Amino acid sequence: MEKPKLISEDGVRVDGRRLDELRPIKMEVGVLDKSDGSAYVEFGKTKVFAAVFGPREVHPKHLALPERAILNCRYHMTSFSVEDRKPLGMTRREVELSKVIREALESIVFLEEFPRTSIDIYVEVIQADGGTRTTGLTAASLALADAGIPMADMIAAVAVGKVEGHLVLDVCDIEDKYGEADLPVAMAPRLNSIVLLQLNGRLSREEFQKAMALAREGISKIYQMQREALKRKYSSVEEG
Amino acid sequence: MEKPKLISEDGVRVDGRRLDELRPIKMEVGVLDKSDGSAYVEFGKTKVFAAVFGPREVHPKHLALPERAILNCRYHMTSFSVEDRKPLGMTRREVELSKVIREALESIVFLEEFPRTSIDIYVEVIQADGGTRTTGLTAASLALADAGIPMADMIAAVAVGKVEGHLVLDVCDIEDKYGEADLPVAMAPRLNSIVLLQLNGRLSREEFQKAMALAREGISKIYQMQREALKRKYSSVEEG
Amino acid sequence: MEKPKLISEDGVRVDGRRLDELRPIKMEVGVLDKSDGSAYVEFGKTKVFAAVFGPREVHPKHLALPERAILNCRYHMTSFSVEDRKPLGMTRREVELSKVIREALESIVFLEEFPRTSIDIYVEVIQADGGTRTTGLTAASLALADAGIPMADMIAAVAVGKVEGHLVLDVCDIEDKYGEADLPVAMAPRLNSIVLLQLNGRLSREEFQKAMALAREGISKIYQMQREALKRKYSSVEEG
Amino acid sequence: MPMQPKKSLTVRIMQDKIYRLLQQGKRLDGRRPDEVRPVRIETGLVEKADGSALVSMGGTKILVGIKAEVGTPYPDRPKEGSFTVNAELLPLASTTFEPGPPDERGIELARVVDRSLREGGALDLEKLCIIPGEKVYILFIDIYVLDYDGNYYDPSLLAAVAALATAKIPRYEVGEDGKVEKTEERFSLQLTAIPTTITIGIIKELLLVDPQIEEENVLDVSLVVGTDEKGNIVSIQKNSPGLIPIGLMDRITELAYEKTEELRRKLIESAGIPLP
Amino acid sequence: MPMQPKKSLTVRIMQDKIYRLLQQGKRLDGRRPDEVRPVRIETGLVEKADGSALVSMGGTKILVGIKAEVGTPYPDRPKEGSFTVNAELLPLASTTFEPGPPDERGIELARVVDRSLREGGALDLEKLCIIPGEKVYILFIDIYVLDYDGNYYDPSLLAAVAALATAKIPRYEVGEDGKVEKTEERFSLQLTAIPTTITIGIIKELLLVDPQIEEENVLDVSLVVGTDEKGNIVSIQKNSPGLIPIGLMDRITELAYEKTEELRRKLIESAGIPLP
Amino acid sequence: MPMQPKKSLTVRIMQDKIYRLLQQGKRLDGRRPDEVRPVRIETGLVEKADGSALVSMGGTKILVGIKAEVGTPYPDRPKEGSFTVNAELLPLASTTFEPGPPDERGIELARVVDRSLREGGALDLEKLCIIPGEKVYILFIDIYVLDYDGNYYDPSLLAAVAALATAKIPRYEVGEDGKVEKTEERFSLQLTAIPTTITIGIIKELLLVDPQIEEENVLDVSLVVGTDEKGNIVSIQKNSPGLIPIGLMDRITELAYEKTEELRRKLIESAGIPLP
Repeated sequence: MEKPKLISEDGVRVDGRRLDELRPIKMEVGVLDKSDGSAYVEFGKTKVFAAVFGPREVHPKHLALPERAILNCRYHMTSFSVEDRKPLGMTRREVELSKVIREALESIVFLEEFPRTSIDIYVEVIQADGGTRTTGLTAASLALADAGIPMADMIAAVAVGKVEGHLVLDVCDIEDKYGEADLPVAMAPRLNSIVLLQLNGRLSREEFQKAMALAREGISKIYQMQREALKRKYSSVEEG
Repeated sequence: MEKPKLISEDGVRVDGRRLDELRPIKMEVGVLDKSDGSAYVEFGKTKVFAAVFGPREVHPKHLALPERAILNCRYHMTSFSVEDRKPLGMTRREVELSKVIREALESIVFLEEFPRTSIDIYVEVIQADGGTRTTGLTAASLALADAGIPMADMIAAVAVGKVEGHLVLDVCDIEDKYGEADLPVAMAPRLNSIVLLQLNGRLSREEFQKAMALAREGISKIYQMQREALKRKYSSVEEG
Repeated sequence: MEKPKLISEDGVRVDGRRLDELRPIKMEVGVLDKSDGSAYVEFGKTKVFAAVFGPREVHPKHLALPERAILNCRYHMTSFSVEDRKPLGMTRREVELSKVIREALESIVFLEEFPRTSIDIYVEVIQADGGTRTTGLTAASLALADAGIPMADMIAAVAVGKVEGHLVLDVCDIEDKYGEADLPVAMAPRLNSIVLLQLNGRLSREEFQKAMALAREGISKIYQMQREALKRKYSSVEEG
Repeated sequence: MPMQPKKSLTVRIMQDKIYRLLQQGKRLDGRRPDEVRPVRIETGLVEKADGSALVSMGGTKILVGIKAEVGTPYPDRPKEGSFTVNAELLPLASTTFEPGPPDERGIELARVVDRSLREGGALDLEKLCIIPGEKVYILFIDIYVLDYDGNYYDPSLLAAVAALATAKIPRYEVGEDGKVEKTEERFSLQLTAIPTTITIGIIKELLLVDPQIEEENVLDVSLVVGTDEKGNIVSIQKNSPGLIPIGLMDRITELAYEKTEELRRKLIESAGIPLP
Repeated sequence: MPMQPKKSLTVRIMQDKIYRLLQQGKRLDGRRPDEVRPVRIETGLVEKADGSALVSMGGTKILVGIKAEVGTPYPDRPKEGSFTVNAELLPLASTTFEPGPPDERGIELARVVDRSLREGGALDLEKLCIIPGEKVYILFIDIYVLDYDGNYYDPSLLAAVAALATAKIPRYEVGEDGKVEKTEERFSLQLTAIPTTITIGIIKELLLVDPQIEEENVLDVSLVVGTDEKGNIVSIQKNSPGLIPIGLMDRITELAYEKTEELRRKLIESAGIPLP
Repeated sequence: MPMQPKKSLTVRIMQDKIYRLLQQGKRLDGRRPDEVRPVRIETGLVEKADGSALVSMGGTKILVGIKAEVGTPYPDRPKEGSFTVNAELLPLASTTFEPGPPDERGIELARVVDRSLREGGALDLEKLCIIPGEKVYILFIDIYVLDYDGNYYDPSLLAAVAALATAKIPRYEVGEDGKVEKTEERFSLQLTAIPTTITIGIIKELLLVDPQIEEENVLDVSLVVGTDEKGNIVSIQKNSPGLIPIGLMDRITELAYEKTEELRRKLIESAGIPLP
């Protein structure tokens, strides 16, 4: 397929956004009944559910740790979430992303408060249009908060891309596919720390610095939306 | 393949049977030495072994239930039991049939008499010519009796079909393949109850009622043969 | 492919060896740091690592035996060790060879000295040019000695082949491929016993007897080299 | 009345409670015995699927997506396309679901939905043929259980039918070189029947429909019955251990016809499905 | 005499008992040390298989079925058909067998039978060619252990040979359009050799053949030896841990020739196999 | 300074010890904080592979082999060959590795090496085309960790590049009949870039490179950074739980450039790789 023109001369992206503009974001907390905490997050057409179970007993028992909780995470996509049907079962990509998402969450959950238990997090991507790991992590963080799991901070995440030489915030699928780099970043803003960082592509040192700054700006907006989404849920509970 | 004519104008089926006639049935109890109970049953060319192990210790132990026995069941076909070679391993169909056969047996075995144990039932179809799940269940029931497992009743089973508009008892493979409906039914006759019921096909309400009545008639004959097969085994033991 | 001429008229083999001549053999003990014992062995282009872990705790615990150690063995080949890339995962051949190598080692290790533990042996073939099971067993035996596991004897092993009507010692790949028989043999020389014996091919009774004698001669040379390899390792340690 | 397998004490206590409510025509969540939970059907949520539907039936939520591919027909049915149903009981839906390949429950769900669609005659498979004997459409109907509060059978079939009815399948055409190529055009599947199922639970001699999870856990036995709009039974699955008294079969059939018809009407209205 | 791995007390007691019997030329079940259990061979039980045999050797029962398919030859053997042997140790045969894919014992059994057939030269693979380099017959030889009372090796090979010898393979022919099509005709495989194996057990310096399960559990070591009717050894498999004293090899070979020949005669008579 | 997840007592004691050493510019094994372990590169050890390299970095040993096959290109890249990276953490390398299919660590390793090669532009995939749209070379790059004393990332990429740079790929050519056939000739892959990575560990505000296993076990967090010789960052992977203070990123980048350049020089010298 011919590579389409992705950024116009006056800096407008293929979906009408400015270079540093997030997609329309929707966040809803407590959307699934049977889990201890859950959230639904949309970044444009990227749509993700996350649910949390726990702290709960570990099965089988011998896997339990005496001094802290185990945190498990499964990032998974439905078969129809992508252009070409994804085969059933976990792909290598899903296994890797489950690991990096889990490690990001392990960085902020107070696991030592729940020894001998497990906290299980399921991220289900029902549509993938770029930035699924960052959207998933944003949703998982909300679900943990909804489950009342104590955390040192919330995690907000976004991917920065390099497209036709420009750094762009919150890459969508077509930008990722034809772009020069994809830099997913997750931060714990209050802790001034990075909890997930990957680069798939090529960036100069200066581009990398600028991209990190751009990610940070986006993340602080997303973090604000997360707080509002939680407030909405819990104020409506109090009212109800 | 062109659909063959399956029922003649005077109501004779492709293998010479009347509409309400069972195939030649052969039942033998105690045919395998190493299991606690076993049986071999033929309905025409459908040939099935069943064997029972237990009540025995559960592996791994943590699966054991404090108040009753676990009943496991595996329905499996040999690779050469069907027209086109079946691949090794369990197909989805075999997994489903294992479940419905197990649930039928769970309905009548006094599981609560053997807490913390398992009863394991293996149904091995060595040739499939229609009605394998009902033949398998008939054999499994005999194997349980042979193993001396206490049951509220015996299970007898048969499949009724709809073929060229007629309801027929004990469908064979070609009737199943070209027919309009396959209704496997298993009953615990003394308890006046259904323990397995599935429908694959289309029946009107009246046809369904008639089909159930036809199944019941067949089942009461099969039930009788089961009792005789057991008597043969045990009287011969006493004589021996 | 046309079968090449493998043995010249004056009894010289395709790689220049005489019929009863071993390939150049290299043995090194203690080559891997993280295992409790290890060895690297080359028979010509056949190159094998072996490593031993244990005696150590058994996982999961319920597999442990109260009266002796469990011995586990995995024989595995890298994907690029053979002419056509071997798919990842264990082939049926690798599963079988793991069994016969393990059973050979079980014959000589004093397992009853380490109840409730496991001894785990990994044989990794990095290049396969005939005789990989015998080379692997020779390496595993050295690795066990290096790990200080008490044994009734060392195991030395070699494969005898029949090629163009001649019995040849230490078959290489091309001889195995076009030859008439492959007879891998492993012995515990001090115990005057065979610990591994397989035949893939056809031999007359007389040929079999001669082949066993030829194997025994080769094995006594290999056994000698093993003792020297161990001496090299441990004398250098003492010196160091 | 036939014996039913003995239950543990906690199960018996809950069963007694539900049974006494049923005797008064009531249920734990305020429904009548023959009342299904509120049904909500949303289609088209997943734009990258060729068809999709999110169905909730009370607290049970099901997402179904359809993807069409082009493949070769089965040798014995050269003029027909085909479809495949898969179901995943996602671990985020319930503590009783595990990650990993479908277990017997997921397989049973997929196969019951498959048979209901197939024997219900929902699809005209000959319309899914591109070149007889060579190229046909294959539809992948994938069911994901997102939230499980009892009875995933009935909403899964509703979601599958809604997704099929509203799907827009990319059209493939035979090019000049004889090769089959994807076009920009899309077409609708015109359903030839609207099968629905109802799950019926039994405690002693009393029936209830669409059991919620607390009920499901203590039923003596249950079964799923499917019908089409022409008055045929198109699928049955006894889906739990236990005895169905033969004498109850007529009442079961009666109830099944009534409730599947009701669900069919809801489905047609909510999803805007044209009557076949 | 070489050391053998130490056994647990119960094993040692049983081993002593069997050893003392062997010293008197006797065994637990009344057989002589060199006596195989009664062999019964029934062919054609499974009509849907292209060949089948049910073999019992004492209390051990083996079912083998053959299915032929058409496929492409291996690139390095374009003029030869092929065969594949699988073995399943069914859980109904023994408490020591588990459901699931073949473990190392099933794999070893399949591979020993495969090598005995292949190196024994039982099949003329060139006769299984339809179009050189393109289409050949592939035979699937599937072994199921139905009842396991020790030594599944020897009856499995007997059953495989009996099933092959009595198989009727559907003939495929090249049609006018060059396509390969199944005909109504069937043909027999003419075996070019009749390999058999014998399993020999060793306790101290004494040998026995065809061990029954109580014996198998306490042997010092065992091996399987296969021969053909021309006096060749065609397969050997030491199939258990333990030491084989080198000095016993001549007696082992002698015994193996005698007993495999005896089994070959039984097989030829029972299954009515024409001598190759 | 941000919080880091609490560690167990033994981990804290070791971390304190290493941290105090780092404050003095020292490490457990005598290295400076920014010093990589001795690197040894041996190529061509496995003659049956089309390319191979055994790399040791301190006590960590990696074997990489390359096999080329001929296959069809991806439909969206008809003029390009392709490559696949697999990694196996062999159980002989560490008590923490299990036999069986790659777990998440092996998959992550393979994918990080894959991205470093791919985005680093090491291979000109168009040179691996035989017939556009039909036949291309596919390279299988298989990584085996033989001995694991910390940091398998950096030596795995070194070994992959060394194996690729020294590989001799069998040349396939289009014969007269249009078929693709293997020739006796072999050709070299001319690398178009030499990517290397460095693994950086962080304890509090201090950095170290190429952690050895005792260090790896107690780091607050670590990441792998890859660069090419033109001054681009070509891959990053935060590969452990923990917080990276944003304020450290500039020092991390600086250190990464310096050390990857150093490893690149070593690699080029040891393996005799021509500069791209």
